[in-house]
Amino acid sequence: GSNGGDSEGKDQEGYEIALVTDQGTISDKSFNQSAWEAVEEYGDKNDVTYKYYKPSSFDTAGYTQQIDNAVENGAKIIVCPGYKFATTIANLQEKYADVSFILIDATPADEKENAVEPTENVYCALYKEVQPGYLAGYAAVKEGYTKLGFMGGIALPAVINYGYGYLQGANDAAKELGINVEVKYTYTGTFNESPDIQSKASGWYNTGTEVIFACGGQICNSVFAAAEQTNKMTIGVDSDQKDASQTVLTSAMKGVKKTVADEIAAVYAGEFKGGVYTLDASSDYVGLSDDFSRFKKFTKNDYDKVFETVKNGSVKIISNDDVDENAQGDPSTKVLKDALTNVTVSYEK
Amino acid sequence: MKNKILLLLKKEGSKSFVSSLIAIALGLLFGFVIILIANPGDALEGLKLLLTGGFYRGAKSLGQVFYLAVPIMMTGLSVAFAFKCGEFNIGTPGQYIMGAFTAVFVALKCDFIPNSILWIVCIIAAGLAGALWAIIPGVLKAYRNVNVVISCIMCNYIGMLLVIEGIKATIYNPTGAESYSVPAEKAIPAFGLDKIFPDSNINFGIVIAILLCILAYIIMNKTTFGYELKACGYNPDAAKYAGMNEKKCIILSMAIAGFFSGVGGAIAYLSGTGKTLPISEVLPAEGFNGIPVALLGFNNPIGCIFAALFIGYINVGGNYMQSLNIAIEVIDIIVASIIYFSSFTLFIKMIFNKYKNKKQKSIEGGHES
Amino acid sequence: MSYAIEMLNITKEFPGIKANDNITLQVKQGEIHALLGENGAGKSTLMSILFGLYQPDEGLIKINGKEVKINNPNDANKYAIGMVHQHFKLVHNFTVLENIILGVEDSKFGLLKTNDARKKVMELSQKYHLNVDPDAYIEDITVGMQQRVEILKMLFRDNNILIFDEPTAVLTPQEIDELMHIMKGLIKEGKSIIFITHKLNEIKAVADRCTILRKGKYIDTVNVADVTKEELSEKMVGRKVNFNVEKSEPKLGDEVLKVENLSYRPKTGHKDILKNISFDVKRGEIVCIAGIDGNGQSELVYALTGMIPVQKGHIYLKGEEITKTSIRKRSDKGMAHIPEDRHKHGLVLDYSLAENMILRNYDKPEFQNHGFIRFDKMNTYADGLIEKFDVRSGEGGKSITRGMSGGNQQKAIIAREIDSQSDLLIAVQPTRGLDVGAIEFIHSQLVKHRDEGKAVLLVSLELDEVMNVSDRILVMYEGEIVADLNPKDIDVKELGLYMAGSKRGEGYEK
Amino acid sequence: MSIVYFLFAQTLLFAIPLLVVALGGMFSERSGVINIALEGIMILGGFFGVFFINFMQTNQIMSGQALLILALLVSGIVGGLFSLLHAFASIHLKADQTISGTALNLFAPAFGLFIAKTIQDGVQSVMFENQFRIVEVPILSQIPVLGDLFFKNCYLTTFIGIFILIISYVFLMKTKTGLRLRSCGENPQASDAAGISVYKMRYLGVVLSGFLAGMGGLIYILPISTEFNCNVAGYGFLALAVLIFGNWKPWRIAGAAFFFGATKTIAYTYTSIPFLAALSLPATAYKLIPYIATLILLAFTSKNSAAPRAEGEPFDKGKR
Ligand SMILES: Nc1ncnc2c1ncn2[C@@H]1O[C@H](COP(=O)(O)OP(=O)(O)OP(=O)(O)O)[C@@H](O)[C@H]1O
Ligand SMILES: Nc1ncnc2c1ncn2[C@@H]1O[C@H](COP(=O)(O)OP(=O)(O)OP(=O)(O)O)[C@@H](O)[C@H]1O
Ligand SMILES: [Mg+2]
Ligand SMILES: [Mg+2]
Repeated sequence: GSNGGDSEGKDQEGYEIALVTDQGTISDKSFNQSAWEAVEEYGDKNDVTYKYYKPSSFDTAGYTQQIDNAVENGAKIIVCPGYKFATTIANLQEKYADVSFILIDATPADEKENAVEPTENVYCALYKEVQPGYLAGYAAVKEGYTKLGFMGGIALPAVINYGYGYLQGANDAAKELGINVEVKYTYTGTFNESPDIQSKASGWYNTGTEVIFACGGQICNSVFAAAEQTNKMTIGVDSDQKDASQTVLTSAMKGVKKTVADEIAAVYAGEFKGGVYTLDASSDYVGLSDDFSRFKKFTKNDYDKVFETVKNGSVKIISNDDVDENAQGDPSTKVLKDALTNVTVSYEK
Repeated sequence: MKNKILLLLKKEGSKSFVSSLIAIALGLLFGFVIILIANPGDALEGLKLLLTGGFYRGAKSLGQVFYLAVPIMMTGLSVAFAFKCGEFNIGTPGQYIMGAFTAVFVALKCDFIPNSILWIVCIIAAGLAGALWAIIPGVLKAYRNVNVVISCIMCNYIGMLLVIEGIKATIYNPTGAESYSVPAEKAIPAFGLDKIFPDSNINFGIVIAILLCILAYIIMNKTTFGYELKACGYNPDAAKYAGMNEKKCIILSMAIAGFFSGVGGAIAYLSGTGKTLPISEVLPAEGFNGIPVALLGFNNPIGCIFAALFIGYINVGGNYMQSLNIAIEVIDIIVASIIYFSSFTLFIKMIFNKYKNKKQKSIEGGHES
Repeated sequence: MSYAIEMLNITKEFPGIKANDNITLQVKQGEIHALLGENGAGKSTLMSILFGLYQPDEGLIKINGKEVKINNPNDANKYAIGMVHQHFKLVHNFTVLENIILGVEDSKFGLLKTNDARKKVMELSQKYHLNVDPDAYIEDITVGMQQRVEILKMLFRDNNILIFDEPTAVLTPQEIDELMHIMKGLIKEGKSIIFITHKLNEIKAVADRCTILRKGKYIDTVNVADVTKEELSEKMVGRKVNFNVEKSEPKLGDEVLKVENLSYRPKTGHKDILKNISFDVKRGEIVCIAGIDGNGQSELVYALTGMIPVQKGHIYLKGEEITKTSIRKRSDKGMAHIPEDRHKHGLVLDYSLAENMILRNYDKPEFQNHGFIRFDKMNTYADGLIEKFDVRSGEGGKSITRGMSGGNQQKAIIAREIDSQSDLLIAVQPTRGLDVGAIEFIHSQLVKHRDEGKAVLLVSLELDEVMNVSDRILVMYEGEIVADLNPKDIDVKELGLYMAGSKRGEGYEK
Repeated sequence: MSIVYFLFAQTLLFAIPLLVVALGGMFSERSGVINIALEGIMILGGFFGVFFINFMQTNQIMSGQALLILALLVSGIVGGLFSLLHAFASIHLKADQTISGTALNLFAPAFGLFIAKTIQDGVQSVMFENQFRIVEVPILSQIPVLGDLFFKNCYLTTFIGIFILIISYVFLMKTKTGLRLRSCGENPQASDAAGISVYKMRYLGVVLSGFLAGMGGLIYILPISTEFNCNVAGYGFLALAVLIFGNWKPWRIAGAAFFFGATKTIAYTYTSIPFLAALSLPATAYKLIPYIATLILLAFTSKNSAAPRAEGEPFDKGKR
């Protein structure tokens, strides 16, 4: 049947594992997709029913409605990817105490943004996107690129962190090589592909940019298209995107899929434990994709070396939380600027 | 008996009503067939959900229907109103988003206004913003003869881009890369409606919307002003000959239409349901969805009320249908086909008339013999 | 003897009305056969049937004795039937040539070939002295020219049976004469013509025989030579009609309209359409602006009524200057206006008849309070006018104006404007396209208005009308007034000379 | 210099789909039928085109330019068939032409997504591999300037688009059928009296518009992405604007399309254009250019716009 869910007469009991998407879809090349893949795999492997729900309005009302819906359909586990669920979960976590929630990139908060303590049944996964970002930037420069680009979707903290990390990674690599690199930096203002982005990307490539880190759902489609047109390279994000295009050098990944898979398993193993978890290199939930075939200079052990330094925290990476609240992802804010000795950033606001 | 039917069919209004019922029936049938092909197993169950959806969880769902209906009711009214005045206002998305932004901005920034009246101020401000955004095409049409459709399309994009900048500059919430939402205490109060429709998101906005529709109806059909507007819509030259100011008419009708869209935006974002303005470069669907509403309502302000409620209703139903592996898009498919079939109205009416005439003849014939 | 065309017992019904009820029409080879009837009598419908635009419910059509089915204009064309429609069927932004060949173009691999067509058109135009310019755009040529294009269309298709539906309603006297000439020329070629008109002396002038319809029914077919105008009109209307307008001597009152050195030049134009015009109109007189179409009459009226701004000069209404005041103010001050183009200006065709009746005074207290229209008042008022001016329509005040006869549309406008009791009534070609009955009525209304001590400014192209109705004639030629005449002192011929610009009245010399 | 070539290429990228779709709209409106369904038709056409490509590529049945041409035909035909719905309602049933247009706009994306999800287990986006870019056309690319402008890393669709422009012009202005079609848009009563079947002509106009709009959908998506989500970002409506802007005339439509393409290109690549980058205005300022410029231009050119007279009026013999 459609929407996953193998409907061999299980419909009566409804669906045990539920995913409620945010604006994105289960093919948005972003956390909705990663999470969904995990749900599917687990469901199919262990023959558990699962399905996803798409809200009709993208506000607390809409999300609440779908969660009610899912519970009504017998959901034991509900995966909620995205910051937008913070308030909804805060409202519902007591009401549905016997349902396990897996909240990605968010922690419960009331509508005035004040954090709310997650209850036992709510697992909140936060990721240190600065780390994979850092690794991507580092690898790109070590590979020999000196003209880099970063295209974020919308300036969400997650996206910003990828970007900040990317800059600092590039910077450190440049320091080691004793060179100076240029990075073009922008937020496209959307998560969808569009001629505009394709145009912008080819613009960059045409004025020398060698590799663009496409960081925001489906905008990568347009960036890939531009790269193919100009025979330049790209860097994927969130999940391993090497199959999406030949131009993908590597992907800066965060283990949404892994998290969801692990936690679902935990629920069925009775080991599920709520709380806020910040996942990073140490628990290798983040990193570059483990296929290095498209690199020419940069090698697996180079990677392992730098990964180690990131893991053991010997390199300090500035993240969105360390800079001024209303910098809105600006890469040229004081703190960051000082750190970037060997990178000249040109920011297209 | 037969004559009763005839009398009923004679009435234009009831004719339209009957033919739109037929359209709805056809549309649902079509939707059903689609579901049947996609997913035979659950088709019947799905249809049931779709039809009962609005009551599926009793008053709560019904409240949801109202909640979903309000914005499109306003944009629909906006389109219908301009339409009666001879303009095709396809600029509702721009006017809607302008209104929405203004409302949220005022709500969050103008702390000096007491909450008790804040929402009223917001709604009025939003309406004015929408009106302003509709006046631009109006003026261009009146003084430079610029085609309203195209200037509206341009204004949509301009409005969207400006709003994005506005959000970033004023009410930007970095954690979500979007605007802050309007907190419940500043939202439109429910005045007890929430008691009638427990834990739904209904609020007084629905009442305002319906009142505005009625107001629009009165303006259109009962006042000299409406008489002027329609005259300008039908025949500007004659309007001029009659001493009306056709420029004024065009601009005013657009302004009023824009006002309605703006109010729609305000009510939607003042609902205290954590609705936030995105900074992504897409036009708000509620804007364009006004067109179907207007058409389904025969461009009649009162018709818009029912059209919007109907669409809201089957949207709620369709939502529950997701539980049955039926993609949510089926709702739009059904609405679309209903609108399409509603274009058969003329045709259906014609059949009525044929039928009517035949009957009458036979009756008269009967008398003679 | 055999007939070129026979339409036998034709019946055609439209929703709500029998447009043709068992009508028989027989046209001889080589004759001009007139078709006479009131507005809505069924003439156009009958002809539309012959031309294949409508299908008859009953009856049959024979051509040269053979029964035929005419399902569309192509069939009509096949049988060499052509028609000049009451409302021309021309594409405004096509050239004359394109309009003529439309539908019968010849082409090579789908690409248009116009050379042969052009040659043929030129020849025809020479032969019948139509002198049209094949490359002129329709929107740029006069109505008279446009009609010639319609005629050329028929000739180009080598039609032998030619239908003219009210061709003269829109023509100037000169053009009418020329048309009559052309028609005579055509029948010499052995063609047959069906000629619809409301003007009896035209019938007397050219037609051989005449068939009369009334309210969709066949009345009679007569040899024109054997009957008088009076007899014809009596058959048509069903009662005696009085042709010469009864009117007493004018009792002149004080001045109502005064115009001083009025000049107008359109924004884009390079020469003045109105050249410093001065005249006045007093209470109790009907002043008529005579002249050949296109000599500035329309512009003069637009200027007076405020529909176009003038560059120079002054207009006074009852002593007050109104040169710059709005249309609304002028009508409030007492200026009524029966416009030239009933569809463009006179009516909102999608409004009901009743709604149109208050088009000019919907905002007056009797029809609104606090901005709300008083529909009850509106309806009673409308019914009154419909009654008084005998405006015929399907459902009285409720009927949508678009569906009404132009004739009746016209009556509605006249009713509205006359009833407004304004001190000045500006009437532009008020009787265009009306049947004699209606004309008689309207003329009497104009006179009544004048006798009530109001002023009437009448613009007309019809010489009879000018001579019969007016107390004073102002002749316009190329944007100037060239004479101020008393109808009693001149005859039609002389008037014609003034209109043609070959004579100027005293006080108006160059 | 290379920057010029690049900008030109980008301009084409925006302009060609707009051009093709607007030309489609032209046929419909010149025959007297308003077609606001262009957006919807683009989507459905694009969807089936992409779907076709996806099928052919995954099953490795065929690939390359041949596939492209075939896919374009698929899109065109789907668009044509789809537009028949609009034609039927607005020509045969004499319905208000915005009604069925709106219905189609609403229907197309929903239907596309519905099919995609139903077939692909709830996944809405249809993937395709872009193997259609021509790195350089053998000999032609050697021509001095033109070579770089047109024949280096270009798309076949560019030439198809220009070809369509020329054909459209000849067909509309120079052929018998074109003449008849135009007459139906100006004065159908006249066409009818001249023995032309107004219905036939209007069907022709609408179906042509459907065919071109359908193609336009595919032309739009191919160069800019690697998957299709039943979304053409309002290009159907922009095409409508271009059509009006172009005053319903082929060459002026082309002009409008390129003007729009150029301004759009500037709006998104200004950083790559030295002197513009120097200005360092906020990005939004540039993004606004296409729309504001269009408005201003219209304000000065609209006084004598030549919309077909009978546009939007259902044809009925009775009416005079
Ligand atoms: N298309 C139509 N639909 C409905 N009724 C019509 C139509 N055309 C004509 N009629 C009816 O048939 C009657 C006769 O119409 P017709 O056009 O033949 O009158 P006519 O003799 O040409 O009048 P006129 O002198 O005004 O041209 C009209 O009164 C009208 O009510
Ligand atoms: N669309 C229509 N529906 C109904 N009746 C119509 C329609 N069009 C014309 N008629 C009828 O046809 C008859 C003649 O119409 P036509 O247009 O020939 O009149 P006209 O030429 O405009 O007026 P007149 O001949 O009196 O100057 C009228 O009686 C009118 O009622
Ligand atoms: Mg007639
Ligand atoms: Mg007539």
